[in-house]
Amino acid sequence: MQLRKLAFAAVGALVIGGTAATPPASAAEQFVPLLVYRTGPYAPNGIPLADGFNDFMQLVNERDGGVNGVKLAWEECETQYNNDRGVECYERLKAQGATGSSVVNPYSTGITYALIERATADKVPVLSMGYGRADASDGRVFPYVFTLPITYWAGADVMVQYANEKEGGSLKGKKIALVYHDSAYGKEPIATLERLAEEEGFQFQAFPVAHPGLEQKATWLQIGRQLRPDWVFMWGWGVMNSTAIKEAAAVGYPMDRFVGIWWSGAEADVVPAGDAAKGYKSLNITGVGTNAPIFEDIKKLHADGKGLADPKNIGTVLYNRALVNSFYFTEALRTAQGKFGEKPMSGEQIQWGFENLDITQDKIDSAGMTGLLSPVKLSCADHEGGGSAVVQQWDGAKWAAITDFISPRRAALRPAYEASAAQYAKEKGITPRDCS
Amino acid sequence: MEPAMEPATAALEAESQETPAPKRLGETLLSVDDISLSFGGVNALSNISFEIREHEILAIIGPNGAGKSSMLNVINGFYQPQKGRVSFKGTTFRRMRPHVAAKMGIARTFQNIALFKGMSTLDNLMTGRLLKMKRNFLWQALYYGPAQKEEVAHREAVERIIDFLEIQAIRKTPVGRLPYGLQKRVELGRALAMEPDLLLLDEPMAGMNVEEKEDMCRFILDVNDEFGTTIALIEHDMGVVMDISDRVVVLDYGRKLADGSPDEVRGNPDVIDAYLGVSH
Amino acid sequence: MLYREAGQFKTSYGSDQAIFPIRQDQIGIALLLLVAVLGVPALAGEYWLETIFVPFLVFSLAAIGLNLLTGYCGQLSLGTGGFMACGAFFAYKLTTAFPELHVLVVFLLAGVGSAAVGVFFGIPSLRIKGFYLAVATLAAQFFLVWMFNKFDWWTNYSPSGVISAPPREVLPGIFLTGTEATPITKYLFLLGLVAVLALVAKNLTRGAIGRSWMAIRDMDIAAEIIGIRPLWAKLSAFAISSFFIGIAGALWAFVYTGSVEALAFQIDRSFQVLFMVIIGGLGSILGSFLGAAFIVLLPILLNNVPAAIGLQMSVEMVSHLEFMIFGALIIFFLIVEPHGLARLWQIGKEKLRLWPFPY
Amino acid sequence: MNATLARPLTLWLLALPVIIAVLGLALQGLAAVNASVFFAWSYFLEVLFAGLLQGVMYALVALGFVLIFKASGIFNFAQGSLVLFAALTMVGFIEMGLHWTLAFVVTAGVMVLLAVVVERVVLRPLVNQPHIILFMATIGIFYFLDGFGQTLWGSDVKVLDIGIPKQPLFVLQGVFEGGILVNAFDLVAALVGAVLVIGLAVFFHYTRIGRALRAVADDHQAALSVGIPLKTIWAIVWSVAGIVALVAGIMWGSKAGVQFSLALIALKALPVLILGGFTSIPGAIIGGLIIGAGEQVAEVFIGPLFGGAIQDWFAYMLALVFLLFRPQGLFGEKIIERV
Repeated sequence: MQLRKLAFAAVGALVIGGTAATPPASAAEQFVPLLVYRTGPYAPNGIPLADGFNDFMQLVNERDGGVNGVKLAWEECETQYNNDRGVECYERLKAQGATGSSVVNPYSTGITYALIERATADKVPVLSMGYGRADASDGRVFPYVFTLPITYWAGADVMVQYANEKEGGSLKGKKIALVYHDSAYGKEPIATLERLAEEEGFQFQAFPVAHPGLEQKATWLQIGRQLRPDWVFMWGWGVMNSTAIKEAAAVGYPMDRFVGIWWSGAEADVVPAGDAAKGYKSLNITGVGTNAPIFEDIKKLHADGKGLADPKNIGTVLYNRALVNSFYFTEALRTAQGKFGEKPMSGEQIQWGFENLDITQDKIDSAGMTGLLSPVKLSCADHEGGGSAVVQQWDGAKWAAITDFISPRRAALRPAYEASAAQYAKEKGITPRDCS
Repeated sequence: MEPAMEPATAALEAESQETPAPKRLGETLLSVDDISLSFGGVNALSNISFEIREHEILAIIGPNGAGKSSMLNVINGFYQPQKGRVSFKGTTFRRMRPHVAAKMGIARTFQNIALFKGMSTLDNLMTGRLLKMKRNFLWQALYYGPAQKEEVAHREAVERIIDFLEIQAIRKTPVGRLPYGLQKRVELGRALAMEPDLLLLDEPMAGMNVEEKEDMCRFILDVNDEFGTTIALIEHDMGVVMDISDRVVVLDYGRKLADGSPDEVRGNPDVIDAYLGVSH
Repeated sequence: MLYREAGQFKTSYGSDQAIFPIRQDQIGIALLLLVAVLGVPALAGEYWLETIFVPFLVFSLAAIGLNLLTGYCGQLSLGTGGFMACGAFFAYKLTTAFPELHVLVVFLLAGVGSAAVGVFFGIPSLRIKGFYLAVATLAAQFFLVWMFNKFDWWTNYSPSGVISAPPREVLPGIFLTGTEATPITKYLFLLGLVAVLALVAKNLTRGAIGRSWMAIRDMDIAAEIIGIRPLWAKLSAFAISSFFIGIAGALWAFVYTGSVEALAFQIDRSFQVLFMVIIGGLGSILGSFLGAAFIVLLPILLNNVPAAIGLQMSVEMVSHLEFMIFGALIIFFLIVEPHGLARLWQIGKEKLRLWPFPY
Repeated sequence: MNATLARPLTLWLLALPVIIAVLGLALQGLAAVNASVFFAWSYFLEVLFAGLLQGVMYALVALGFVLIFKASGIFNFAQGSLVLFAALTMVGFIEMGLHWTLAFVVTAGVMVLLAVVVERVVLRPLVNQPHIILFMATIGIFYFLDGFGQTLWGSDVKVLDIGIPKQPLFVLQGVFEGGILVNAFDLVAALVGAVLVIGLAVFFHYTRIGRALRAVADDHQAALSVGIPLKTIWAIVWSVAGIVALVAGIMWGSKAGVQFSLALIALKALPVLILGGFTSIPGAIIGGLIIGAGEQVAEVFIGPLFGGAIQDWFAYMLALVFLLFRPQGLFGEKIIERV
């Protein structure tokens, strides 16, 4: 009986407690919702990402006093990489702050898909940096989605360029295998790679790996013992990456011919594989290491006890990616403020800021981010901005870039974006904007 | 009123008349012919034949493990005999299936009560009417018009059984919470709700005290009397068996020892041997 | 003293068999519906409508579906996610192939399609029982998700395998899906649909079909002997359950998230719905609602409460706590009341009936 | 092992080469008519062998399920999180500077402690409840342990290396050109699995505790009434299952890294369980071998016909087909229904 009463009381308390709302952020601040995943299967990737966001925004507030005097405010919301949780987080945070959510970085292809319509309706820009829909680069159909600096399709192109160069300028007669996470994300590069296989004369075969990717023995037996391709590309995520590297080593596949996408190239993807991962390569959309001048400021921030990140994450691949991501946002904010005045911007104004974003090498250098990113310039029609990617290699202890930033051949990609976006527009009954 | 409900109504009308109806022993209702059943080499039944006539009360007796329950299980199709046939209402079956038996009018109760424990008494009795409910699920989904009418009509029939068995007070109680004796009564009620032509009762009085046994005897006799239902029952209490049955079949080690009126069976030396444990 | 049934006599079996035989309950449910139709849209903000009421209603429907199968018919299923995926993808194919079809018809047809799939995967239940059956339904779960993920036809050859609900009107000019759909439209549409379907479920469970399911659940052998055909009872439970779950899947994809890929209906989804049924109460329609509310609200509460009472906690900690509290609550409920929230509710009502007298 | 098991086992052993040959020939035929399928005998054997070894890894997880089911009739949904929790704890101790052997012992102690707590807090209040209720309680344990483990040790991916060799080996080089590839790690895992199964089988059949365990499995109340201490037995069985989970956690953790996803491998153990039967320890191994080999062969040779990634559902379908013929699993106890 006592227990039953307790149960009632517990339920009651929860219900009452839940109705209380969180206090709103102060009026002069620019609010940024942070959809993070610090727990769940993808936490090893989510933690450094979230840390990077926190540190950069803290740095902007502490060092510069905000962006043009407008301080940044943010709140984390745990999605566990779960689509419906992501939607809930987005809805919960979108009305916060003086002007509501000014940008949303979902960090999950699935959540990005789920938010495109909502955010477009709410006029909140979605910045899907190196993930999400590639065809959203067509700003005429997707006014509120930004894919800078580079999409998966472009990533596939960069990989092929890299392999081409290593093979001495021709891939004719070579074999390339793709190991991909059997999901929306993993399927993105297939069409591009099939097109390139035809154009450049290499043989292409794709191997799906079922979620979560702990099982790859069969896949790698096929690759390593039967097909024996010249190159293996990988679109992996989470535990699938380290498992793939181990299984590749188990069938004796050479690591320096194994190239992952930028989501298969963080520390968490190679460390669990141990020595087997030595020599493994991946693309990256940002620079690696802590050489850029901004890290001096970050170290100082931490020395002052104001750092928010776990110090061991500083300079890791995903931490740096989050720095660049936040930098894109603050620059877009600055651009918007240039037109609309130095106050917190609404989502609609930030969208204008993104479409007119022009990050030149000078701006990168003066922000102390030299080497971390390549210049991008967006427009109403082009939401990808002409970014590029580097190839990096794991030496057993750290990642090191082994190429300069390589630009994808967008002349061929752009029509593919437009065709796909046009199909989407037709299905959704959207009339594309006129950007001319 | 649907034709299917006539016997019950007739019986209920008969209730009001004080004069006891004469025993209406009739044609052979069910006959089992040369039944043999074995489980992995153990013979449960060998070459058993007997018949049950309309309106009679037949008792099947015998020591533990004699094959009595197996016999009932063969009759209503739960066990498939290796040899032999079962004929019911003139139709002969090589293999009887439980739901076919139910449809043809055979109902039964079990030695270890087989009620639906999660459901109320009323619902348990209503399950006995399932075969008689004809509305398809679309009507049921609406619970309106014909479906509701049908539901209420069957509820009335079930209420009559509830009155008959004097279990009005436990109508809405989940049967899992009822005492043993009442559960036995509800199980009998569920079998009656099917308005069977043949009722198989497996130890209906096991584990009951004298008072409960008396009640149960009264119900069995009333059912036989008023509804005219043919009854085959298994019972250990010899006093009860001799009192209420018209005929007795004795089984031992899967064989039939005797078949006849209570008095005949009582005097049969084989039966006495079996019960007193004299070696064969 | 308010909750008393003394003096309310039933004069017919029909009124005794009503869903809410006690007058106070009738008034209560009428008030609840009134609040749901008028009060909630007026008072609740967009956030509450979009992220709490909408998923709550969708999940309630899925939980009712699973409850019919598991709670009423006793067939443990872990294939809920797969059947939801059926509904979502069937609805997508239907509405893109026949854009003029009304969206409600699309959902119902998607439910019928899911029911057919459910019957197919229910066939093993004729031979397999209990946990063996639960594991066998996982075959359906994995196969269905794989199929929708693998074959482009289901997604109209979208390169990524994601389907996105095209804009559809529920009444002329009022959009249910797409960018122009308002939370209130979504909510009211769901409320109406779920209320009607819940009534259908309730009717089925108190009628002949429901009793044959419960008979199979409680003792399948005895059920067979009173003339219930296990084949028919089990397959009808699979069909109707999958019908409900399929519609819930279609609503999930169309009304709640708006776009969905097959992986959204992974095994986790199956477990999520199963937990709703367990926590809410097996064999109770009301329990399905309570369970869905509990599971939808708990994480949101756990995320908000510490902040509201001024407790600083990292999202990481909150999320770990959520797991622990969730696990502990399941165990707690099972120990205190294995029949779930619905039973607690009933006990509460019985208490109220006697109040203020202890006996 | 007793006679009832010996007979099917010998039958299986005799039938095995025939099954393998028939399967190989069938796939060869498939390869001949369909260009997307590649077949060579050495490759087939390689895949088969890899599958069998993978199957042992599944069996390691399945064993934990079998133990608890056998002794208490509970389908322990939390077994996967026990694996994760054990591995996390062990890595945690290693990171504190303990040698791995010492860490193993300490972690085993933690698992025993956990078993005692589970018995005291969860199982004891639920004695004599229907199995479905106990099953749901283990779901609660699953969630709790997931959260608790991560709170204690963090969500980062961790490396567990206790020095098991991992290099590829090539065997039978005389028979096939290039030999057949086998991974040293998988061989070690197979060895560990075999030792564990033999040890547990001996424990169950020849010790007093083992007999008591089997009595409890049959009927809680009957066992209590003949004086078997139910509480102790449950604590023991959960401890043993915890230690089995620890072994599985070490093997899987060194293979895939210690992280959240480890809890998901429980899903791979389920088809193994249905195939082998919930109550048979040798069944878990045989089931593991069949599922492991079956799904690898299917993925490699049949998968290309459908675009691949079929192994997840194939394992379940395989188990389902078996179930239709033997509803109690290959080695499960036959269910006799009585009225």
